[in-house]
Amino acid sequence: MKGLLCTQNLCCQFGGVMATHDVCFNVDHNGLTSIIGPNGAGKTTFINIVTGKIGASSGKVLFKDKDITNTPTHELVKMGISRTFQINSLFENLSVFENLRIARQAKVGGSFRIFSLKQKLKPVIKDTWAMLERLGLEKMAALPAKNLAYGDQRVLEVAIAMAGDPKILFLDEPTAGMSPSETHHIADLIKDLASDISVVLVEHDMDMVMRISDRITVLQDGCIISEGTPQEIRNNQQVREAYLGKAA
Amino acid sequence: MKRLITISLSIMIAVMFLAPCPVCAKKPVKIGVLVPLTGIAAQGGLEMKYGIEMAAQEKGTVLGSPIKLLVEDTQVKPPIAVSKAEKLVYKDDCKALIGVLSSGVGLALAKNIDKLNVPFLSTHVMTTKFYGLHPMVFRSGQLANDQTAVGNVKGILARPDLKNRTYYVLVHDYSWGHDAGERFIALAKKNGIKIYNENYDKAPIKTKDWSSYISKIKASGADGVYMAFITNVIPVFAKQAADFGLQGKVKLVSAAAPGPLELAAGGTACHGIFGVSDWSWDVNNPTSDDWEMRFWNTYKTIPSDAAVHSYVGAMNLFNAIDKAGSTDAKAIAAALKGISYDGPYGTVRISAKDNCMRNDAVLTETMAAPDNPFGAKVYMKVLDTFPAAELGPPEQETHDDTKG
Amino acid sequence: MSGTLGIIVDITLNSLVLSGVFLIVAIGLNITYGLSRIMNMGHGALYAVGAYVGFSLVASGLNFFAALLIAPLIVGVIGLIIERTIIAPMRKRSMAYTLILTYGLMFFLDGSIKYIWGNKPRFIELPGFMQGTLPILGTDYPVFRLMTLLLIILIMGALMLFLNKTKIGIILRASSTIPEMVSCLGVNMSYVHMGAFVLGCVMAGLAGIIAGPLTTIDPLMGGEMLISSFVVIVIGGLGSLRGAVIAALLVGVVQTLAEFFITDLAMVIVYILMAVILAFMPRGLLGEGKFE
Amino acid sequence: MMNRTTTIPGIRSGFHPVKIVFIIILLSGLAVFPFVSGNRFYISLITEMMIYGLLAMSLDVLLGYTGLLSFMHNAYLGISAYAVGLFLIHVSPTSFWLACLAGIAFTCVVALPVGWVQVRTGGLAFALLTLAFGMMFHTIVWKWYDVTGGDDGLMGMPNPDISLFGIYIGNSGDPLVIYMFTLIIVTFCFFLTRRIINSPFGAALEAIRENESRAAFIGINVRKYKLLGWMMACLLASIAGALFILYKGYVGPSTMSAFAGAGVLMMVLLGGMGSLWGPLAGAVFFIYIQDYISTMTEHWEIFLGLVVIFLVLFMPTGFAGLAGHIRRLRKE
Amino acid sequence: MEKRHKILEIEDMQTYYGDSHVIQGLSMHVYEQEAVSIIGRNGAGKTTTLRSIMGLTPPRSGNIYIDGRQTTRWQPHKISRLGVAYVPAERHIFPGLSVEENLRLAARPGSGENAWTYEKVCGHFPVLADRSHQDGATLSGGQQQTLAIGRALISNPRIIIMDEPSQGLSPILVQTITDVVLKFCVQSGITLLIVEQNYQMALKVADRHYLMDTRGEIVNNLTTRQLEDNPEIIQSHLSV
Repeated sequence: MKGLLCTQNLCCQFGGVMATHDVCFNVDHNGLTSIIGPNGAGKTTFINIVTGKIGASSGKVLFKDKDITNTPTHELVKMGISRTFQINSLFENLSVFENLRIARQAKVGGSFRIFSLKQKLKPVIKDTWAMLERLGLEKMAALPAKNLAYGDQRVLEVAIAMAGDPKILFLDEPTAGMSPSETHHIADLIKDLASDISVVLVEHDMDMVMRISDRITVLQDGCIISEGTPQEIRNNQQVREAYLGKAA
Repeated sequence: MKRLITISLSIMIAVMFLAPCPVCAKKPVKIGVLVPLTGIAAQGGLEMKYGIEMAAQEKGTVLGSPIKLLVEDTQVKPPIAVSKAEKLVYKDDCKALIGVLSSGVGLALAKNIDKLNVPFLSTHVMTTKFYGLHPMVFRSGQLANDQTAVGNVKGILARPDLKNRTYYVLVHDYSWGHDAGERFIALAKKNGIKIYNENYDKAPIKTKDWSSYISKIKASGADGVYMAFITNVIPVFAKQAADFGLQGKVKLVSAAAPGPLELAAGGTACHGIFGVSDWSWDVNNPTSDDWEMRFWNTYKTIPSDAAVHSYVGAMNLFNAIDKAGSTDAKAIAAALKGISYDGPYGTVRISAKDNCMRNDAVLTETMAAPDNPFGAKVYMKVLDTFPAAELGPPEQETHDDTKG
Repeated sequence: MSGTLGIIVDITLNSLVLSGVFLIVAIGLNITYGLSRIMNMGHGALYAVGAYVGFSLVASGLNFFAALLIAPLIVGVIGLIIERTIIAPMRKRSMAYTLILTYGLMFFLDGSIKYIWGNKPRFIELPGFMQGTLPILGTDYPVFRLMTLLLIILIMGALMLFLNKTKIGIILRASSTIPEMVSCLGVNMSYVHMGAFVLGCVMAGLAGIIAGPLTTIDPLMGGEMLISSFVVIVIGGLGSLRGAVIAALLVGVVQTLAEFFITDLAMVIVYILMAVILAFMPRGLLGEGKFE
Repeated sequence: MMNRTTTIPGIRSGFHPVKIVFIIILLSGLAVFPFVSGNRFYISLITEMMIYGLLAMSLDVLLGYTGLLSFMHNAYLGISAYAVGLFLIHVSPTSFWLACLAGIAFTCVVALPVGWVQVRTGGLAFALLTLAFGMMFHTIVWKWYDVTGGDDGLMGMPNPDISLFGIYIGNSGDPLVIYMFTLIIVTFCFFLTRRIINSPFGAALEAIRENESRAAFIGINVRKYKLLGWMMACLLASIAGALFILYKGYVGPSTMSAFAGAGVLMMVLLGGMGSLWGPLAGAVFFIYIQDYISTMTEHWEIFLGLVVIFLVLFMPTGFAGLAGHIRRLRKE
Repeated sequence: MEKRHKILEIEDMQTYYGDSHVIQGLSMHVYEQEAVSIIGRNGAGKTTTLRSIMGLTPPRSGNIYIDGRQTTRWQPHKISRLGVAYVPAERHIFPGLSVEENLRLAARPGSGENAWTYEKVCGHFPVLADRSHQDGATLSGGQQQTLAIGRALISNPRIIIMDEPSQGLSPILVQTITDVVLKFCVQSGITLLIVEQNYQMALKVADRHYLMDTRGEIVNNLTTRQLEDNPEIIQSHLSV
């Protein structure tokens, strides 16, 4: 049975190097799938292909059984495929509120209203407030995004992706550079998200991955070398070698 | 951002208050001088400025008041010239405008002259559109395109070494160049002078490297070139033609008189360029010789025709103000009609019918200069003199034709 | 006067000379851009300064070939002063600052040229043996234009040797690709940036004194050359040296042919060429930043 | 809570009271100025400042709100001015509003395909393409002697009467009428632009300026919005163009030159990007300084150059907001 | 352990990428002629540590001493001139430059008979001599790594800092590189600081190991012997 999103023999080449090699990947309608692997395994490249940031050399991406390979990003987002970035990618000089509001507006519509005021898009405003409250960012709503503490910026990074009501959400190292307590906070948030939608997580913090993932996919040198539950992965010899280095 | 606005606003306000507003004992009569001091024609503009300044100094006063010249740079750009004219008239209260080198600037000013409501006398614009263009627009200066064409054709016919040649016509791509080229071609054909390319070549004003055009001339087999270039380009072209070995083989006839400094810069490559002009320092009469020395003593630069006809034009304007008895625009305009001045190149009369001047002209050829006080190495030797009546055009009442 | 062969030879040599001058100016601009990401709007004005300094040196009785060496060095010193005083402090800020800064520099240099040398055109007097024409293949071609062509080839050869064979050249090439790694090898990048700017200025000065006798020297020569060299480097790919060579040849040939055959629209054709190339290859013919 | 749904933190829905007072004083001051002063030089200088202010504002919509750099935005002012002038000369010398409409429409028709090509490329290439197309338009205007009058410029434009809903307002040849007309139009355009900037559409443009790749990842069609931003900027420039030819009665190719384009860019940068006030103030400052310096000396270029260098080195606050744009340019 | 000269010492270093607090207080030291590794999972901040030492990402606070000198906010070229050579994980072979040029660019005269010269590097790495005229960027991964190490050696450094030399290499190549590193660096008296994820390689090369957890936190400092004796430490820090 096919899931929400799956890839078929997805390949991507950069100047002779196979960054992604015959990847067949499958995710369900909800739950949390983690992708792990050593440096340079092609995790980010894989997300970039699926979310339309870079083109695939060959293979297919199917979303709800529809071929979406090499579709422009903005259309993928409209279908319900969102992502966050390893390095914060916010609208830095806009307020926290505006960051979320514009993301919500892009989803709900009304961007072509040229002569009305953006304050008049009532449903958008309402949703934005609701989301701020849910994330505990409401006190900082008026601050420019760049003035937030780093941990809050990471939360906002996730929130912007969430504002588009995604069916599937790709998170690229959401805890990078966070303090342990902040990491906990965001881990809970992610776990919470995964109960409604499908979340794909790329992460280095193994404790967190093992604790919250439903399934784990391990990439090495652009290939999937293993898939399974956290327990299965923990006990997989091939995975251990990938992480610890093969006997030289 | 806020700091910038604050600072710039305070600078502006300071500047506005500091802007000079001197209270003079005797109110001078202010004349606006519009000449290009930057851009391609800057040298010509400077010489025009000298001529006008010299006239103002020698004239001293009009209507018993000192003359005050306010000089503005047109940058040879019509919109800027119009802004500067507005400033001169509205802000500085100039009673008349004088100068202007290019036809484009002249026509743009003429278009705005109703609004400005002052007489405007051009000392350099050559376009034939100026004939009877506007009751308050005058020309007293360089020969117009039709007059130049007549003079040059007469000159070619009068000289056996020029007469039986085929002419390649090459002009600068702007309105004066087109006008000069067309007028020459029409007249030359009527007089049996052979033209190689009736669809004359139009070279961009920016052209620095003339090799393509020179190769074209070489390929065409023409043995004469009729060129209509902004004056400081004449030696450039002549030099490059000489580099390609054309000097002497292909005779150059120019629609505009080259300036003496430009000729000096070009050196021997600039020998052998023919063309009509109002004047050259080779003109030998006491008035001319005297003027040359006065000019030389003041500015220490070789007297040029741009300076002399600007001088004469300015004299005509100053005399007209005296004659008018007031600085009223209409009165000065009325006084300019039909006025004349006896200067270095004879009588220069502004036609009462079409507002443009009539005067004698000389046909010149550039060659190595004899000993002279100015240290010039190349000069324009006077070959022939054509009386004003021969150059035309016939004077006729032209209707105000601003739409042309 | 000259036959078809003569015309072809004429056109070929004309376009090569024109391309050569474009090339020297554009390469200078590209060296600066490729190594330090500074688009010097004052480059054209420095080209004019080179020509004027050359003129003054020759007019004061100096041998033309000595002037050919000294004038670019003087422009280089001017470039060094400019770099140390106004460019270096701006290097950490965004590119727009240097764009506007050098735009101001252009006005300042152009104004200074007029202040020092005046408005009248100037010509560089050539030594006697370079004057006159040489008959080749059915046409007479000016000797010094041929020598200019030779000179340009020599300069490009020297530049190639400098970039490929000397340690400084290798450092410059490496700096255009991974500057961070170059600094990790013990090279002070601020000197590399300075050197790139000065080298660009020297090239501008060199082009100035080469183009001086070809055409004429006037205060406007800089601005016009700046636009032409922008066209060249944009077509070739910003910062790409090989791209500049190809683009300079292309623009020179197209402009010469257009001037010869369809005089009126020569410049329009060059701009259309640029627009079309950029529409299909937005990064220029060879792509941006190929410093080789 | 109910109140919250209509407020956006950091963005006021209206003007601050101090600002309202300031705007009213400024506008009424400008409105009564010609009747108080009567100095026609300042009337026409302020008219020019307002027209270039509008042009600078239109460039700022592009640069400050969409993050796209145009070296020759003045080309679109020129195209519109020529179109209005040609319409008045050849089609109907009296239809004032129709002529303005024709100018604006024609400019948009030209700008659309150009914009389409330009937005396909990235930041710096976009900027360089504006230069290429701008120079092309400039050269065409210069060359197309029969239609445009070449370097002489477009001459002999009739001055139509301006009337609105059958009420006669004045003749466009009268500087005072044009001053007032310009004041009204520029004020109107300012508030309209402000409104658009604060609309959902403006918010989308702002998002693209702030972070183009993220904007795509929240579902904004970046190319489409860039093109729309471009068209909006060209539309405003075309309004400035119509005002320009009515005020000057004349337009020439130098209006469309690269150097004039750099001047407009400088106005925006001087004033500061991303604020609609900035470019207006920048235009006022730039035109005044240019006028003042060129009056003082024939070597005005040296001083202009020094002023620019000085501003960039020691007073760069006017350039705030540009950093983000250039950061993106560099990334590409 | 005898009292030895600390050629590199780091005290409570805090490094940020923008607002991202990557290294949250790191202290460590390397003695002269010692080979030390930093072992940790990816994302721990190992690369950032090296970049901070090299001056590429200067720390916001804390101190770095190289050979007794405070180099905390020095520019990279000055640090390099103290005798620090950097081999980044990406190798950063200059494209467009031949292998020979890549080497010559970095060459700095050394003293003594052990000094590295172009000829000596080529002698030790014949593959570089074979391909001396080839564009460095077209080499295979292993050859590039060899070239990057050769480029570090030819500058005759006192200390080489090396970022994941095994990354992207096949086991056999890892073996070769390990031998090369072992033989030519450690034995010739060059101090080595190596960052690795492949702990087996690190064990072969280095005498002493810092175990790094997330955010640059050093959780353990052990000798090779200690590590070999306690494999569970490795498991708990490196394994999944």
